[in-house]
Amino acid sequence: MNFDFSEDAKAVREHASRFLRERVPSGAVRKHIESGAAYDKALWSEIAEMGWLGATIPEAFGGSAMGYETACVLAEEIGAVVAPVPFGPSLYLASEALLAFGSDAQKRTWLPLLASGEKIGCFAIADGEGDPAPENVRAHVVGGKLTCEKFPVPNAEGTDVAIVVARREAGGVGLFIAPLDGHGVERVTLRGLDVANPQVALRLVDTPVEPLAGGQDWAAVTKLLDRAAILFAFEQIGGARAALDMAVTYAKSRYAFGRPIGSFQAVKHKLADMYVAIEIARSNAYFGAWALERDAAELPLAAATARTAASEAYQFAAKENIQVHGGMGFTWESDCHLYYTRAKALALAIGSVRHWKRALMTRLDQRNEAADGF
Amino acid sequence: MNFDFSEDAKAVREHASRFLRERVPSGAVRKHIESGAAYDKALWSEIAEMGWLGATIPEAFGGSAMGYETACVLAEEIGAVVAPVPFGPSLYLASEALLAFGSDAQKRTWLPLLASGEKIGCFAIADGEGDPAPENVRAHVVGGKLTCEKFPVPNAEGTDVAIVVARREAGGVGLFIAPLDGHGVERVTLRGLDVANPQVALRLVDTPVEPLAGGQDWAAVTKLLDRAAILFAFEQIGGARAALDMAVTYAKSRYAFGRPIGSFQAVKHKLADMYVAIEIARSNAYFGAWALERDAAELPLAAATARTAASEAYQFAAKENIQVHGGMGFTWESDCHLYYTRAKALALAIGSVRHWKRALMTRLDQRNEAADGF
Amino acid sequence: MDFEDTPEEATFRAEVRAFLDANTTRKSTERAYRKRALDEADVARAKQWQAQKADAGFAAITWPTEYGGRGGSMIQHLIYAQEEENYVVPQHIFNQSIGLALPTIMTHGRKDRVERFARPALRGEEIWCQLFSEPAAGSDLGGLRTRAVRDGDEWVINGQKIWTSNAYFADFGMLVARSDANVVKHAGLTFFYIDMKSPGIEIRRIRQISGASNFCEVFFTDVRIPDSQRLGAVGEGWKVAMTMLLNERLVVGQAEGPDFEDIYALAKLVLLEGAPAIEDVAVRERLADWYIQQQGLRLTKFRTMTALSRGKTPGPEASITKLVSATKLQDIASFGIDLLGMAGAAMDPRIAPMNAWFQEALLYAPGKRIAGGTDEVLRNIIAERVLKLPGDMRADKDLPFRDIPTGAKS
Amino acid sequence: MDFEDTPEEATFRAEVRAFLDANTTRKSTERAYRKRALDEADVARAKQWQAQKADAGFAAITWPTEYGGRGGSMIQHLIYAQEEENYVVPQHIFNQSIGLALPTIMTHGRKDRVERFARPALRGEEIWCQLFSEPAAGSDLGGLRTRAVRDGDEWVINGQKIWTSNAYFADFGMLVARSDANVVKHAGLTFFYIDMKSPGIEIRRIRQISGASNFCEVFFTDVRIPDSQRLGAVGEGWKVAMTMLLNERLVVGQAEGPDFEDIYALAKLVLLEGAPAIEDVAVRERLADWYIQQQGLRLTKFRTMTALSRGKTPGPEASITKLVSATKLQDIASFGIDLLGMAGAAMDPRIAPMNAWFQEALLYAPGKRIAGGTDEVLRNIIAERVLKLPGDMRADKDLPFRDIPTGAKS
Repeated sequence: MNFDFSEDAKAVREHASRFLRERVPSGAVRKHIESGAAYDKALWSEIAEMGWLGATIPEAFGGSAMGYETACVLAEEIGAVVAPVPFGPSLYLASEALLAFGSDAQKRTWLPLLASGEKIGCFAIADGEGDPAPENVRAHVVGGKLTCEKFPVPNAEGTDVAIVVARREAGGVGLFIAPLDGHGVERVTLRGLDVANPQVALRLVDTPVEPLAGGQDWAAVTKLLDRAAILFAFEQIGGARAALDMAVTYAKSRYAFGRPIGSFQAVKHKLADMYVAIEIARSNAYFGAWALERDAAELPLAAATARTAASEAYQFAAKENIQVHGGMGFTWESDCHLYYTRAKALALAIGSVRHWKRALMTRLDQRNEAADGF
Repeated sequence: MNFDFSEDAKAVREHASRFLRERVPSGAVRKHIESGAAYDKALWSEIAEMGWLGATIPEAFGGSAMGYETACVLAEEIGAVVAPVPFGPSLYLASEALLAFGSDAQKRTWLPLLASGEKIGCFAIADGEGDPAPENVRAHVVGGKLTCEKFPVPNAEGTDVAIVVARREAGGVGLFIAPLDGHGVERVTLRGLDVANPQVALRLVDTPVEPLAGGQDWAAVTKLLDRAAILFAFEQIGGARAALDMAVTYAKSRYAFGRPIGSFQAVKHKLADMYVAIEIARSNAYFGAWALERDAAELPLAAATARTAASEAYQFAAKENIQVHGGMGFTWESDCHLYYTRAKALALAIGSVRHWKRALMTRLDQRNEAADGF
Repeated sequence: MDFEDTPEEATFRAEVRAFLDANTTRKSTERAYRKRALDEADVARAKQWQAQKADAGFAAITWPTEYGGRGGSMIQHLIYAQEEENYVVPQHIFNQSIGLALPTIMTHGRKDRVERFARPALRGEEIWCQLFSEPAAGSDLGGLRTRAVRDGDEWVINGQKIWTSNAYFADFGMLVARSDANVVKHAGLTFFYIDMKSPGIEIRRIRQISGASNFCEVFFTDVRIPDSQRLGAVGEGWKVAMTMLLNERLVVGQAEGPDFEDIYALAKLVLLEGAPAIEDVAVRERLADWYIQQQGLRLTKFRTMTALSRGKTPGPEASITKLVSATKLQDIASFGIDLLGMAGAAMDPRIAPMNAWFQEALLYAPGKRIAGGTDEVLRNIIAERVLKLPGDMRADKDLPFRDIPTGAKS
Repeated sequence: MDFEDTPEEATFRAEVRAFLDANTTRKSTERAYRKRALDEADVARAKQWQAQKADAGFAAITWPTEYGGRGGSMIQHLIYAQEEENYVVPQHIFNQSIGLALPTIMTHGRKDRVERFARPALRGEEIWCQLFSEPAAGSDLGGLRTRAVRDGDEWVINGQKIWTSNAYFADFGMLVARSDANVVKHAGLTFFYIDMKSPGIEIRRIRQISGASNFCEVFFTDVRIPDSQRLGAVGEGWKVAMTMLLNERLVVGQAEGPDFEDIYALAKLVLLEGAPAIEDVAVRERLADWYIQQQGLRLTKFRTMTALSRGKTPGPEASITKLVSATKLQDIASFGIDLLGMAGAAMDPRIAPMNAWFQEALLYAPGKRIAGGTDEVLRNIIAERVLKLPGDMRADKDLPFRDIPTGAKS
């Protein structure tokens, strides 16, 4: 029984945690937002330098090949500081799509650039309202070109290449590479719930796109989302844990009626409930990490479970962190809101809790039917 | 604005409350259960004497014609002491069915007997698992006779007449009068979750039944259930309030760590939440009483709202009352369990929370469509 | 039971409607998703409308006639509010003046003070704000630290207040400050009114999560107040503040924002698995919960009105309303956003339905669970005042204020 | 990450399986909806199985070999439990003997006492019970009142204990009693072991909601215990009890009863609006919540096992498990009953699916949220021990026990 991260992964985590806490201290994200920049370019270079962006990428393609366990702990630490970089879109989605479905040429073209941070990826699936589902995809590739408006696309601002989900000429839905420095690309920034996480309407007019060789059906999209879901779960747990830490620290130092508010059961039990929700999510995420590392058959179910638990735990922790902070909690000057809005944005990013809960049940049905010998 | 009970109804409530608290003090229901009797016959005679059983019945049919508002407050007080009498089945369902759908002859035959308490009614709708729905009715009248097993039938033991929901020979579903002293009637007592509320499997073999003249379609069943739902809501609120009162009293007198447990926020806030749930349910029930008194067009929606809120509030209050009592709460020697099991039994009696929640939404759809001019 | 007015109430309601019909227009049936930040023009419009109401006798219904009120009842006040809700009127910014400040002056001030301030407040010519909360004194208001030091016929104020609505256009403020730190905390407070233009007052807007600024911080540096502006005796500020807060609790009501009708409308609009979301049973069950709560609160208000109509003092209903509606608001906002799936994170009004109302609500909902009494304070109130449960243990009991633990390293 | 045993663990597991295969049979895949009341035959079967385990070296894996244990690790203990769960074995009634009583005697008792009691306990020949809780001392165990008065070489015990499992067939009990009411509460306690057949002990079964009697009350009237049966010094009973309770917290686990698989099976069985309930999206969403919790707890246990496997002391996981699983049990039971609609209220096994398992669970679930640490106590433990939040204010702090308020009218 070894249901814990490897010593390597733990060492990376410790280093990452120390680095990020120093590099992105309280207030840094708010300052970044006020700067108006799409992402923190210096920070991006630094984490590229440390090999984080190539964590899942083999050395043959310029990656650091740290492995998925390590990618999971990095995601958690990135989440804990709400780091203002497009880590998820580029690593969990764009790189992952190329790794899973790219031709050798596509991998050789893009992965080294993504691993080095020279190019940044994003992922365009939504065509307006709706959760991931083939019938919700409206963008349609015609003659190798796309004319569409994909929105919202998280973090598309300042990124160089999009993996786009679109209808194929041959029918069905597939994954396509759309370089964003190409023809007919326009980005309209949309006001986002989470102002540190810019949303974009990506308008393409006759933009040439390239199909991801192995990713030309909905099953590929599902597989990609499942793998990303596990990494997102860790990012969410990182945020949830940080929100809980904030709340605990505040509850110990803030006094009312002559005593720390953390000595009142209403506060104390709320914090205990946050802790419990996070631990349940964390254990489920660990199982996801295990499945991801070995591409196990359990991955789809593990992903849906980890994703749902993490989305709910983060939203709960972020919301109640504000409540523990009282009046200060809903001011801009506190970090509370970063977690609150990020929790919601991440819970929607690759499909809502409803979507994943239902996926979870479908996968359980399948597992049970298989076990029953159907 | 007069959204409160009439002075008459309040006077009856005060009297009923005093009478029942004295007549059914703590422990009385447990003693009754241990006696093995189907219901408390002496208590039944006493409440008949006071006209309670004829509260909704016009004087012409031997009733006391106290009106529905009064019936509501009586239901609440009956609920508060978990009185061991088949008040609901006889008053809210059997009498109500006769009043709403009986021919003049049927009313003249049965209502005076029900009002005087000489005969007791019950209501047989379930054919095993399921909520009220025409497709769940399996009993089938053939040649004016019924051969079927209706189960579970609450309080059917010791009662004299059942209003039975069954399929009609002419198609559809209707309400039928089945005298239980007639041919081919067998009652099998079933172990009930709520031991003070005996459940019966009512086996009829070629038992002659009489259709309720005006109640020969599913709409009639729905109407009857809606009207009963409001009276049940008051009974449920009575129980919920009593469970809250028990919990509050205990929390004030029980000491731990040198202070009353009611001074701990975990207990205090739980009790506040119980109070809030009950007040929300109570206000919704008041609206039901208003609708019932004047047979308002709002009745179906008001009934579903009142019923759902009351079922949930009672279950919540009864469950957390045990928690507040700690170890003593789950012993037989405490009254806590009477409320706990009764809460569940009442929440199922005329259909589950799920059933009524969905009915609520259907009725809202209808109201909104009507308002939209469809 | 009935929902009808008494003959007197009906007459009054007709009068109200006549006034509103003559002076403004009925709202359309469409819900307005109004933004809530006030600019100068809003304030001017609000003042003008207030003057009109004053002329017609609706500005301060429960005030005595000698000060320009109607000498009317609470139920008349509610009837007016009920009716006005159906009309297009400027946002009301006089609750603190009419409902809190002037009643306090009437109770604790000299008659000439009332005569000086009543009419301008009534007509909206002077606006009042409330200077109670402090960064270190929120739920524990009695722990406030702003100092009032006597200097001859004057008091010198130093400290900081926070969460003051409307401070930047208010003319006067109601201030509680600590005049004695050597006695137990509630005994060392004194109540004043203060000219918001006094030298030494600095006002800063507080930026909230949503970007809006509905509240201010107010800083006091050697601000001087004549002793004649004291209300109540020295050291009796807590008592004065409490009578005022009791009134406030009655005023604080429903957390405004998307409610059942709105989430129902959204669910009709949005598709879920190929059909309108409103047809999804899981969505329906969740919506039913909110209908029950919303309807329960609405009907609870009718029970309150009935009590008022019979001359009774209303109970803790306002606490229930705020407690339930604030969480309901936050849940509905979150649920509505989730209905949009991946598009929910964009709150651009070009994309987000209903002018991004659900997203806006998600951002301000946390404040609703805190401002005007946190969820926790409201549960304490219900438990202690309604259910009569014993109070919590007090770490600050019997201690002189200066000795109460604050967590500050000494 | 892997779920595999280390080579040593694998060897041990194989040994365990060989033993179990040789001596009992694997459970069928069908879930057994076992009733839990024990009769004499159950006790006899349990004792026989325990002796078999003792012979094979599995009865007390973590005990030192000199007392008949295996000198094994916590992880071996868990591996054995994991494996045994898959086999048909009598209900285990020796947790208190093996896990609590004898370890306490090993720590605090003389060597000859350990030699006297270890082997009979190990083989199930003597059963131990725990005499801690009292009617007025549940969550506040330190408030216990059963008196122990010294009389020469003996102690005289008077009072009442409650919630004692297995008291009616136990041979010995672990008792904490108050030897001094004039000092602060935790300082006045002394710990003994006691022969349950001693004169003056009366045992009554407690009838629970479900009709079952898993617990007893134990009354003491002038019961005499020789001082040689004292464990730890006079006045140090709290310390002894705490080391024991710490072990108990690790033992108290998942609230047993219908879990995710069972509600899933029921939902496949039952129709809802004409189709299997499992096809209803509202049902599905609710079930997903429980799958997440169940799976989360299962995986959390793997994390604990990993820590143990590395020789670490387990943390507060057992608190999480009990807190989450007890409420989950109550909710699943209630939900399962609701799935049956109007038939849910009948718990006759002729009618209620799965032998009325859901109804049974509804009746015993409230006890699961209370016994072995209430929800509230567990939240306190998590908050104070894991998150290091400050303790609540103590009304009984520094007071001699006799002066602690009890609410009794004086």
